[in-house]
Amino acid sequence: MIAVLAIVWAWLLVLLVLPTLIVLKIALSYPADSVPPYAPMLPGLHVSTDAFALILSDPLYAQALLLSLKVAGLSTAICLLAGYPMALAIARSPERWRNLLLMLVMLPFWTGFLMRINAWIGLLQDDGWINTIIVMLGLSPLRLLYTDVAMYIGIVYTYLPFMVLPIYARLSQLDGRLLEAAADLGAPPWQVFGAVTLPLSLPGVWAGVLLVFIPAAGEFVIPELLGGPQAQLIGRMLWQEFFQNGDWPTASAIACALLALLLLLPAALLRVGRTTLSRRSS
Amino acid sequence: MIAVLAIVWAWLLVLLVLPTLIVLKIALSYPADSVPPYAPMLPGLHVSTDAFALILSDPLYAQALLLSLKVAGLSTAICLLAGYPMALAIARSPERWRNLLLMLVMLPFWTGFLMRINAWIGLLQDDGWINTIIVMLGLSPLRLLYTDVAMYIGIVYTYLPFMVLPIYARLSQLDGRLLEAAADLGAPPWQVFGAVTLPLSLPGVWAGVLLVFIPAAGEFVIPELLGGPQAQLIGRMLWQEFFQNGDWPTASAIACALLALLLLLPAALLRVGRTTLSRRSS
Amino acid sequence: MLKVSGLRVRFGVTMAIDGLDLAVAPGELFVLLGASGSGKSTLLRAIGGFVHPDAGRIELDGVGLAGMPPHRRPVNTMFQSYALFPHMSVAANIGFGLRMRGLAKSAIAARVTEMLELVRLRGFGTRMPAQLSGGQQQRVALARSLAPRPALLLLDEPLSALDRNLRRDTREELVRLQRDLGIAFILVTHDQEEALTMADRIGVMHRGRLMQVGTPAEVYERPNTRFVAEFLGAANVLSITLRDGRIGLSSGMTLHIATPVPADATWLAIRPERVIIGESDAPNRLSGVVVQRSYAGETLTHVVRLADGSMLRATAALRQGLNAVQVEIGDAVTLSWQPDACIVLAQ
Amino acid sequence: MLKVSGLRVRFGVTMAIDGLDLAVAPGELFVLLGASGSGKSTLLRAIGGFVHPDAGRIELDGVGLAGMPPHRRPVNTMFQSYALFPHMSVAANIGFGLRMRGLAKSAIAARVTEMLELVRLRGFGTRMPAQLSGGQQQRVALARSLAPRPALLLLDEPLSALDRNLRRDTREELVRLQRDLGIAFILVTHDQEEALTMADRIGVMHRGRLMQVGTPAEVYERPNTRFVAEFLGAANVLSITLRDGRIGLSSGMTLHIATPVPADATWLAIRPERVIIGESDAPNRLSGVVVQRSYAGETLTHVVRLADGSMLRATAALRQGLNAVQVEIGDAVTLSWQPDACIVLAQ
Repeated sequence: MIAVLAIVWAWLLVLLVLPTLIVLKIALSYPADSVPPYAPMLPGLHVSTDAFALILSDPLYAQALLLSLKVAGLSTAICLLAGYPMALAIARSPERWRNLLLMLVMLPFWTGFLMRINAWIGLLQDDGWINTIIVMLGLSPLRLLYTDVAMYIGIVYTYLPFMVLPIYARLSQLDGRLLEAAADLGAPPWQVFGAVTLPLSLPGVWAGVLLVFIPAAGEFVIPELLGGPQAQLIGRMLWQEFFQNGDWPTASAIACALLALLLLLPAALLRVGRTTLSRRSS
Repeated sequence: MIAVLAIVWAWLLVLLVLPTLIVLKIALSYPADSVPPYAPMLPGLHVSTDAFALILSDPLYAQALLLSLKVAGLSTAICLLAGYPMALAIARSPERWRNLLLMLVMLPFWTGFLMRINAWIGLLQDDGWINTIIVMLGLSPLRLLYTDVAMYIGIVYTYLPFMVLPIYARLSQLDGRLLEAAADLGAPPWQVFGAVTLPLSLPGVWAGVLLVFIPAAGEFVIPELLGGPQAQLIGRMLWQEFFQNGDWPTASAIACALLALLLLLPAALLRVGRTTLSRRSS
Repeated sequence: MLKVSGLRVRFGVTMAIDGLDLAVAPGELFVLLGASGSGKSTLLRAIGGFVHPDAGRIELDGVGLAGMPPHRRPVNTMFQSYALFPHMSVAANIGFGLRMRGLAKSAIAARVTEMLELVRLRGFGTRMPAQLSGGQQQRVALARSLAPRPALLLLDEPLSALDRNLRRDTREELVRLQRDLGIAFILVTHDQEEALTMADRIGVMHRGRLMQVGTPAEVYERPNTRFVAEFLGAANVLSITLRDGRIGLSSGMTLHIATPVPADATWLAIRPERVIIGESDAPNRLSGVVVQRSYAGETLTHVVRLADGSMLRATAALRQGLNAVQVEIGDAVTLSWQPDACIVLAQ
Repeated sequence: MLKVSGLRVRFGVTMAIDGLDLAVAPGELFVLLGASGSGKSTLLRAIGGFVHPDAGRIELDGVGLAGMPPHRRPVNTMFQSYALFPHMSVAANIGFGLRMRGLAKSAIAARVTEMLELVRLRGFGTRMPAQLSGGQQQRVALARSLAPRPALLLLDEPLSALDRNLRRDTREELVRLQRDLGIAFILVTHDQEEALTMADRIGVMHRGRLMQVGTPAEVYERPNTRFVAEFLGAANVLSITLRDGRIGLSSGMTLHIATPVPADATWLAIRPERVIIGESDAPNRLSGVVVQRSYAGETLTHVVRLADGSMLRATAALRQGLNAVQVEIGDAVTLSWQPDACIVLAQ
């Protein structure tokens, strides 16, 4: 048993932690005009903090980071507002429907990321379906594609399943007798929800928030394909440094900064969650 | 309650099913040199089955599909072999470690997709870390990057969490007394595993297999960035039709074919699972 | 005050409650006794509003409850395994029903303190349910359901999760509380001893029907069916034949009974504690051989094989201890019982 | 055959088993009786090999079991709530232990059929556990643990998941089976009645120790501590004082007892069924007022308040039915008991 555990820890280390360390290592190396575009440093140890100095000194990066957090935050909020009722409805559905409904929720995940974006472009573009309907109603067409609206739609649509699933998992485990007890003691349905269902599903909500917020904060493809040019998110800058500028150390430094931020965030959220809970119960 | 359910069904329809229908619709339209590159057809109804005819007649597509299924199948098998012991070890770990271990498993998901691929390129390239070590040991360097090996590593690494999590969820619910009962009746540890643990975790295994196989079958970025040019997978062809050839109807037809195949697959797997189970129990 | 008439509840193809009538008086402690699946919990849930009857009426103080949602009914339930809110303190649990009624904070606090005193949990208000023992949780659940002063309290197996010794003590406490408060209780249980010791009246349920309703002594001493006789305590059941208006056993013996013989008499039931081994003046007499004995501390039960092969159990209280008992396994003994120990049953 | 000596099991800071010695004879039905948390299940798990003792020895037929993993021990366990394999048929469950021993298929099939007959489940081999009733599952679990012919069978609360009436029947069946097979059983329960009626010997556990070991009559009639007296059945406990080598109650009355007076006598325990209300020739007499009565069908218990305010319970078997009882609440009565009903306890 102990041997198995040791093997698995080693496995986790090699497969999961090592790549992260490599990114950190690239962030600390000199850029170079070679392939790959950074000076290898395994034999010697020439550490450069230039990349970190750059992203700390140039306000562009900080602005992009803040914008990313804002976009991720708003997307997470929309996912939560849309996903919670879906999770609740699935959990309350007859047993035999639930798997079908869960599969439907997972459907976007199966149709291929690119095709989904493709479909949304078809819907949102200037002479797309939505505008065609608007024009048929006698109104003037809207600019939708390459705006923030399109970007949010894309992000919410992509990450919604990650919000629905953990909340559903929690709600489906909720003891139905607690709901009956609340109703029995005089709570109308909306109070049963507020006093029992919601507080007991909070762990699922926090899980969903993390699962949506974290990848959304690093998102680069959706802003690139659906968003406007003004949406300079941190993930997009990373992409540009990586592919367009070929500056791997800077790209890696951005990735490290983002990862550090995202590792701190769950701890902060957890503390907020605990405080909320203990305030409730006192 | 019924009203809420109706709203949620409508929501599912609009958000999830509609985009899929749009893809189908694009697949059935004529290509055009406009933006977007297909003839709009909302007002009239000019259906073209050219795109489907093309992908059915040209053996290139069928070959790509078969290759994709092979790559996805092999990747899924590797994920299963690597992920099952991880899930088991996490489920057997002391309660207080489990969340930390699960977070470690999720780590690749958080570090940003691009950065992970980036790290693997650094590891696998001709003068990368692995080859540096090989050369230091006095051996001749290996070609790793832009080969099938690199592609499999990338896919396994990316999708491993989706295999570990459902298996873990199942194993953590396993009644420990069943394991004790088996040991009590004379089963040594490996027989306890084979006779009780494994069969009772099969639903988690099937879920993990689906969650890895389906996106892996449509994968296009990892083969593009890590794999060799001979890895003509269906997702990659879709990407090419979409971005390089601008042939949206064909790209959409490919997506539809893939989706249809992947919707049939769970049903087939489910049947296999049931047959296996009922054969065991008789 | 509570009146149930013609109630029917169907789950799919099974009739959970099959045409049931019941009246519970104000201040009464009514016990619904039945095995699992007999429909007793379903009846409770129908009164609480969690199950919708297919037919029949439920009236409380003359007001029909049909169509009234659970949160409007002036009835509270103490749920099996308590259903305490795990994220609320003991005080918040007890005060929940009062908050829902919109009482002032000070009134709620006063009532919560009062209820904590009532169930002897003073000072436990800030604890969380998970920090309490099973017996303490049971008392919190009771306090929570009593706090809103219900007209009728429904208790679903309130003692089943407790240890045996604690259960015995809690039983008496619950009865005392009910007497003091004067609130009508309907208590569901599958435990006959619980029903007999606690109830003002017992309703024995079986397959969605009330087989018999009566005081504990009525249902125990004068059960109306073989089912009730065997469900409430142990019973020796022998088949009988009618000859010239008198009852005979298969052994040929003619019975002396204290009541008129019903025309459709089929079974004779005798409680084991009414059967005397050895010397007695009782007119009903049989002989047999002791084949087994079972010691239960308070009592000793002998199993006696009769001449025709059937078994009869005789239970004696051990007023003098086990050493005073002279009967051994293998002994030939005479069994006897009084006419009023005979329970003659039609079905 | 089983010999446990000096056993200690520590969980963190708590001593689950605290220096325990026990010997179980071949073919004996030994019952471990205790409340939850008394350590009785831990002892069973230590014998089964699922808990590692911190000190002490466990020997079976002279062979030490220390360090032997569960699957090597010639001991089987019937787990509480059965732990049937949900993905295997009844036959596969029962045959599991035989497959693990590498028996031939035909031998397994024959033994499975034999076990199905033994527990009266012929024809149920192809069912899945979820398709069985609770009583049937219990019998499958029993058959599964008996199939490999263990030298010793451990049963962890084997009847606790059954309905009360089914429990009573199953009890006798289990004892009969044990007698027929001649296999030693160690049965864990928290139910005193179960222990008294089933056991050859009872070990009463409390806080990781065996408080008393003896036959049912020994532990019931001659408990060695106040704890055992109160845990096994109801007991009236009065504090006593020693005067000139004789025992006095707080009321001043001097007791007649049947045994020599121990020097450290502190408590007097009397079983309620040994207390007589009204006429008797017993030399120990007190008077009081009836304040409560509790009907249990078979018996009627009167609670009597004595002059000094303490309560005494007197339980009488209802040999003549409830109507024959003359005593009412409020009556002044005389209570009496024989010298041999006095249980004098030091602690």
